[in-house]
Amino acid sequence: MSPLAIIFTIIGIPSLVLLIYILIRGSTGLRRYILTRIGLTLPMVFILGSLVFFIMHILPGDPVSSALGPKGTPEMVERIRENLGLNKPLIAQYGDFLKNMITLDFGNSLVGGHRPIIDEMSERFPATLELVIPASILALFIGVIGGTYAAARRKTARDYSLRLYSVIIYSLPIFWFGLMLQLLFGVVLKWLPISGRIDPVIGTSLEHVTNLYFIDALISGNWSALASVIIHLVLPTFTLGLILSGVFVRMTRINVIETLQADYIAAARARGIREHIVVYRHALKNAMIPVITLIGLQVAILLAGAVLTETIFSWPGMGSYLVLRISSRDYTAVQSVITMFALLVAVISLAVDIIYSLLDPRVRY
Amino acid sequence: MFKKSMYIIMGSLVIISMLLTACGTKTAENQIIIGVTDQIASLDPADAYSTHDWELIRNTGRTLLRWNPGTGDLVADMATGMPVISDDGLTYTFTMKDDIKFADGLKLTAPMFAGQLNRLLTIGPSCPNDVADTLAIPYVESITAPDDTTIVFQLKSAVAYFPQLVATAPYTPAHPDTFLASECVLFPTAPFYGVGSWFVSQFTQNEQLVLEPNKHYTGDLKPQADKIIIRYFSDPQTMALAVQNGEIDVAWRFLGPQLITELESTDGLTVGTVDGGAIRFLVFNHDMPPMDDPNVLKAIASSVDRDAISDSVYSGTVNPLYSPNPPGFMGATEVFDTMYQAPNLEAAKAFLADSGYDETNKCVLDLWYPPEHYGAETSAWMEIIKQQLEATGVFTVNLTAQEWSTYVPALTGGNSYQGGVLGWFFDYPDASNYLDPFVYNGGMGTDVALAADGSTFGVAINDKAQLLLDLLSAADVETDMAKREALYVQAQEVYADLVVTLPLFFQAEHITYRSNIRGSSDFGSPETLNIGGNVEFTYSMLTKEP
Amino acid sequence: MPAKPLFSIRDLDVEYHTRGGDVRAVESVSFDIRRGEILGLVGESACGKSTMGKALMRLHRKPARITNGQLLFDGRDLMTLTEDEMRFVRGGEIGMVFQDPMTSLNPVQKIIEHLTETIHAHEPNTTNEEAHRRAGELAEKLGIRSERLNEYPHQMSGGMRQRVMISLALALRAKLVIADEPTTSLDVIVEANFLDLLRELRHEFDLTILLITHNIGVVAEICDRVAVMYAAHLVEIGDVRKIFTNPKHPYTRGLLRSVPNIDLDDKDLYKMEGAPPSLLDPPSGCRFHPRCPDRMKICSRKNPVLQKVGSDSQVACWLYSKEGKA
Amino acid sequence: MTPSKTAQATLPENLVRMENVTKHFPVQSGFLAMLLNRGHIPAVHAADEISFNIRRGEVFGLAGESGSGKSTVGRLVLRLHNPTSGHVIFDGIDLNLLDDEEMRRMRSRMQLVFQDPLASLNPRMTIGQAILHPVTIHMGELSKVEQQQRVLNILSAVGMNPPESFFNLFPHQISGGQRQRIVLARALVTNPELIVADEPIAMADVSVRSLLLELMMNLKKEFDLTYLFITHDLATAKYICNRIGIMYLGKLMEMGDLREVYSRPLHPYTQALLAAVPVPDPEKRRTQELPKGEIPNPIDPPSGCRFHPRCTIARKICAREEPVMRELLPHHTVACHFADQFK
Repeated sequence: MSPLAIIFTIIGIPSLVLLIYILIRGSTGLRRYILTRIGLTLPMVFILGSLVFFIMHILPGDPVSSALGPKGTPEMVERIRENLGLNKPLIAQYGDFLKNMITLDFGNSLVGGHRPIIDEMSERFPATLELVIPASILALFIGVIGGTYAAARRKTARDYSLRLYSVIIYSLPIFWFGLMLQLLFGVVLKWLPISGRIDPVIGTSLEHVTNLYFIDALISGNWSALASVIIHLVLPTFTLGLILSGVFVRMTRINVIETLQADYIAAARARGIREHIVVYRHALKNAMIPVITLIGLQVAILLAGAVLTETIFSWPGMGSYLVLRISSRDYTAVQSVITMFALLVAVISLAVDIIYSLLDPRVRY
Repeated sequence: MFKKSMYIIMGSLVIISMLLTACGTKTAENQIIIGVTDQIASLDPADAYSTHDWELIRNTGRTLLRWNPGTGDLVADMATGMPVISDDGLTYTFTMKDDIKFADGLKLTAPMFAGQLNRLLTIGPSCPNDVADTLAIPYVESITAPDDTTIVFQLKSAVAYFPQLVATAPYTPAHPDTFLASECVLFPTAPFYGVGSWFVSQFTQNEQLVLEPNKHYTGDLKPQADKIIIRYFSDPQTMALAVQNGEIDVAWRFLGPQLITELESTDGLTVGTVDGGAIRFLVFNHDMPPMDDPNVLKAIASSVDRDAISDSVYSGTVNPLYSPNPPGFMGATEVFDTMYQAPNLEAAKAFLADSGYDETNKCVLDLWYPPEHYGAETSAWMEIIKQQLEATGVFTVNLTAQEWSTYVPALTGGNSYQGGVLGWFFDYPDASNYLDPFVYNGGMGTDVALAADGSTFGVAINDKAQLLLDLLSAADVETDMAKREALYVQAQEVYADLVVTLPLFFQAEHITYRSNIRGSSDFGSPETLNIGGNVEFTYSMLTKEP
Repeated sequence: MPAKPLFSIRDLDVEYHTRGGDVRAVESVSFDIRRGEILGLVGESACGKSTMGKALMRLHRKPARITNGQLLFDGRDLMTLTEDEMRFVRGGEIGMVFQDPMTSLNPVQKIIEHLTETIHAHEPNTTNEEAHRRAGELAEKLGIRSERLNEYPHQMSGGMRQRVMISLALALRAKLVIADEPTTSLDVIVEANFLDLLRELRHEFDLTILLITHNIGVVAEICDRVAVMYAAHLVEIGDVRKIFTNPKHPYTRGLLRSVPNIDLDDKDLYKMEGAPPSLLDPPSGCRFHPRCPDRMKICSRKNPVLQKVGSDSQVACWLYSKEGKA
Repeated sequence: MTPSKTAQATLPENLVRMENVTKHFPVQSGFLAMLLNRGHIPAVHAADEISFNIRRGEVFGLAGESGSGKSTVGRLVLRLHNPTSGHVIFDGIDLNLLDDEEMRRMRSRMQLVFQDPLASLNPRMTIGQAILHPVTIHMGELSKVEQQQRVLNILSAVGMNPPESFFNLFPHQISGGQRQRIVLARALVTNPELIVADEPIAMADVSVRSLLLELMMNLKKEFDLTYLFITHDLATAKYICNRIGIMYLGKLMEMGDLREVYSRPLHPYTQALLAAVPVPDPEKRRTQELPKGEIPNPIDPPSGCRFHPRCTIARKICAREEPVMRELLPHHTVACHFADQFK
């Protein structure tokens, strides 16, 4: 089984079970809504994939001659184009592309080693997951706690400093911020490594099963590898997570403040409920409902941030892959990555909607 | 309550990361980590055609002849000595040593080798990177092995530099169990074995590749380290930081001039400079106005001030180039300098005046360049060239930046451009590799000799071009080195007169390493870890002091 | 001599700090809430009645603050309590019912959770079962079926929600319930039902109620005494029957005559000229004097204080003072 | 008389005729919802088979609890909603037959006044601009100066004197009562014949309310207006309406002369509504039992008579059969099976 398949099994089976549970237990409206959403996701991914296909092919430039460079003779270029099926009419190529999409076979890369995209994804997708998940958790952690704290102490020095933090951190260029962290913690203090997912030497002892190194180290009981994986995660996670946390602090703060002005908060106070329960239970829970939707919308920002973070930290994920392959006009690779991203966004927004409906009893679909 | 838990969480995070740091930085002593920003495109000798892929193939394999580390002298490796060449120059016969073994113990015989080399000829053209069409098929008719130690190359035409070709990576024996006869195997599953000093024991694409010593290796480039780990970076900046904080021992290609200057002043790091063969030049489409006018080209050649580019853009880390052949190659003379003495604006104006151009009737040039492919500095020095040309008062220059993927097809595919920027790096260190590709059969868009059916080198556009074709093709087959050199001296003069291309500068390669890394004193250039002018990096030379 | 009042408010001042300047939303207000009564507090919008309702429980939030006054509740001055002691008074001794039952309940909390949470907040040692049992009993008394306790606020109708609000105020047997416009968002029939419920509860729980409203009809329907506010001042207070038959203050008089009446014999509405003043820049002297049909010279110069007229009424008007007549 | 697109030669007696007008709002809309529900789209029954006339020059009241559909009916009269079925005939013209351009011209003859004056005024437009806006749309033939003059005239007509001093103020700079006058002025400036007033004074304070009511009556005389007055407050309706219709859950329950309906309510629902209105007299406290419960969900209204689940006199037939509107007393119609006992 390929690492990609394993990961999808690890994530997919529990979510599928959960989904089935929700489908069985949920109201008819919710059930219908979820099914509709799933039904709509497929055409959405299809339309997006087609868009990317045509945009990539309309853009000037050619993967073959750009890979061969000036050494490629026209005959060579022509022959390779033929091998890759690039000399077919666009509509026939589109047909191939659709066939590939339906069979979930992403095809082969058009440049370099012409590897199957599925292999490239097997290496790159887990890397991106391993970066994006802890970064989101960190951002959420800082965002929710910081935002609530600031809202509860509105117009105090602490509130102003947290707001300042969120504005500054959000406006920092991610590559500059990452570089500063690398310089400070890597080069000057020498506390943390600044590149890669694992120490090269320890990495030789790690068996790759899922390509999620954290999981791989855990299941094989390779503790030194686990330590190395965690330590390598620190800087990229903090770079991406802190940058994202700025938005989350702002969003949480604004929503908690708004909620704190709601009548039921005054009513809760009038019943003698403790202030921290009022803030953290009543206000926060209600404030999180819109925040969660907004977080769902941040997935795109998260992925964009991941692209830059991966480049800075030489993190071999989907983001740096995408950048690399767009410039070499590797149509199939770009289509596949975008399709993957689209699926990811669709799945996350579906998840957010489901969570939303579970959190807010008023939501009726 | 909140504050307390926050402090506890923060505190424990710091402690955990300290602990992890402590146990994370244990590195075994004699393992050397080399960082690169390259990517592997193919590891099949019958297919691979990029510098980094070749470097790996050459470290894990051997060729009949090889260049000595540090100097680049051609010496015998798998062969017992230099080849026996037939009088017509068409048959090269090598005798192989009989102790050549793959790292898994398999013995390499001449028939096995010939079989794998024939694989290059047969399946090579259908492989994606297709090295065969450039370095084998145009030259080699057949490869045979009459006995277990003899290997015979029958050539299509006499080629004086064939020994150089035999030393390139495509002529490396590939393991018959790994590299099957019927298909190219670009990414074999590790471990896989060659006959060289090292074998690939682990390989994670885009992340790292691990080399371990070949126990059966009997050559004189014996591995000194226990392990070589090649680490792949997506960003040169990160690689520079990684060598600074010791995550990697060696930072190899490419760091770029700015980072190099930064690292040169860092304690504990040594930056070695190799006068490598990567050159940058302007190419012109000689078949398209106004570049079909020799006076215009000569005026350009008279206007460009190479020192200005080197000083202001590269702070002196590149060297001005005045010949099509970089210094050190056969027949290299600073012919552009003697001929045009640029910058010489008066001469440029005179050339243009001969063709009827003046301040009122300006000559308009469109020059293209790729903004990233040759480094982000390209746009800066193209701007300088524009200013220099326009300083004549007679040129008007339009610069267009075009992404590499659109730039290349436009440049090589017909009459859509006037002139632009190209870079070149030799496949084999011979003068012919710097001259022939720009002249023969369209010459990468220079169109001094138009490709035509039935002609070997193309049809020259004028008499001078014909003369150049004749000189180069004579030099290709001339085995008398003194005569060959004379032909190249003459050819370069015609080349400069035609301004086939305009050489600008050649780029040095830099290798940055931590001070406990050493090259070998038995070979040349230990200060660059025995990387010589041919930019061959032999990992066996490396040692690491505790 | 009547029994000691449950809640004595003395010289209460509440200020807002706004961009336009400081606004006194409540100025020198003193009155008593007697044990067991329903006291109606009426006034038009922005007269300060809701601000005062919140201030009585010290529930006002920034930028409002109490600048002066005593809040003598059952023998203690609430102004002297710490915030934590105050927390036990809120909900424990004084309950509050807000105007809009839709927004006054936490939308993501079940009804039962509202009730048990309130019980636990005041009696942390109560077991969960005990809290649930008490919540169930209370709800039943208020006409909320126990299975509905597991619903969320949005699943209930406006009238039901208002019952839930009352049950929350009564969860700990508060002595005083401050109800701020409790029926404004309800339809007439539901409103009438709710008033019936209040009447019943008052006897069953021995309640004292401060009913803040702008609906004169509701006051007439249910209150024992009525207090009238105009532009941050208390202008008249007294027995509801006496005031409705014989209003003393010209404002009260006008207000009562402008109330639409369903009785077909009542043909025309009284039209009071002008509009209530802005509290940012209130008129000098008696704040009602620009609209008053009976104004005298003194009215624009000096503010009348509340003084006793008759046996059980107080009014702030120069018409009833020697100084004014002089 | 068949409705026609052109006005009759003689003015019809009824300015507005509602003929069996029904409006259902689909709860979910769109193609997908239709597929999922197999063509059965659940709908809010906002107005069902509503028929009434508004006579020229009268004030017709429409009263009921929230959710009774009275506001929807008001918007149907103006064709701000298109009816699901039935006809709305304004001045003899069936509004359904008008195209967009004809309807746009018709709009100047009928205006809507909302409940919340602050929400219906653009906070970034001065009062002058707000009133001028409909003039420029519907009275383009007037010169700029004439348009300006018209705005000033109407401002003084609604009692905003001197009008020039208010022209350049913004809505937040004036009081709530004044804002409601501005909303009236804006409605009147195009010289309409019909004003649909949807709870026009519900937000106003008691002391301001009577002034606004008086103003509305004066304007009616001055401008020869007809009002459709929508309210939940039966006490206020008394002072202004000539006739009244009582709505419950999308249905008209009772209709007739106001004094007739108030003094002799025939429908148990009307009786309950009238009894529930608090009387501002402590001596006349209510003693009567009132129906329990609240207005049900309009998506799935009760069968038969919609009021039957709350009705004190309901019998079996009420759940089965829907009563029709019948004229039990002269000019007094009611939809109840058992209304005869209250005659």
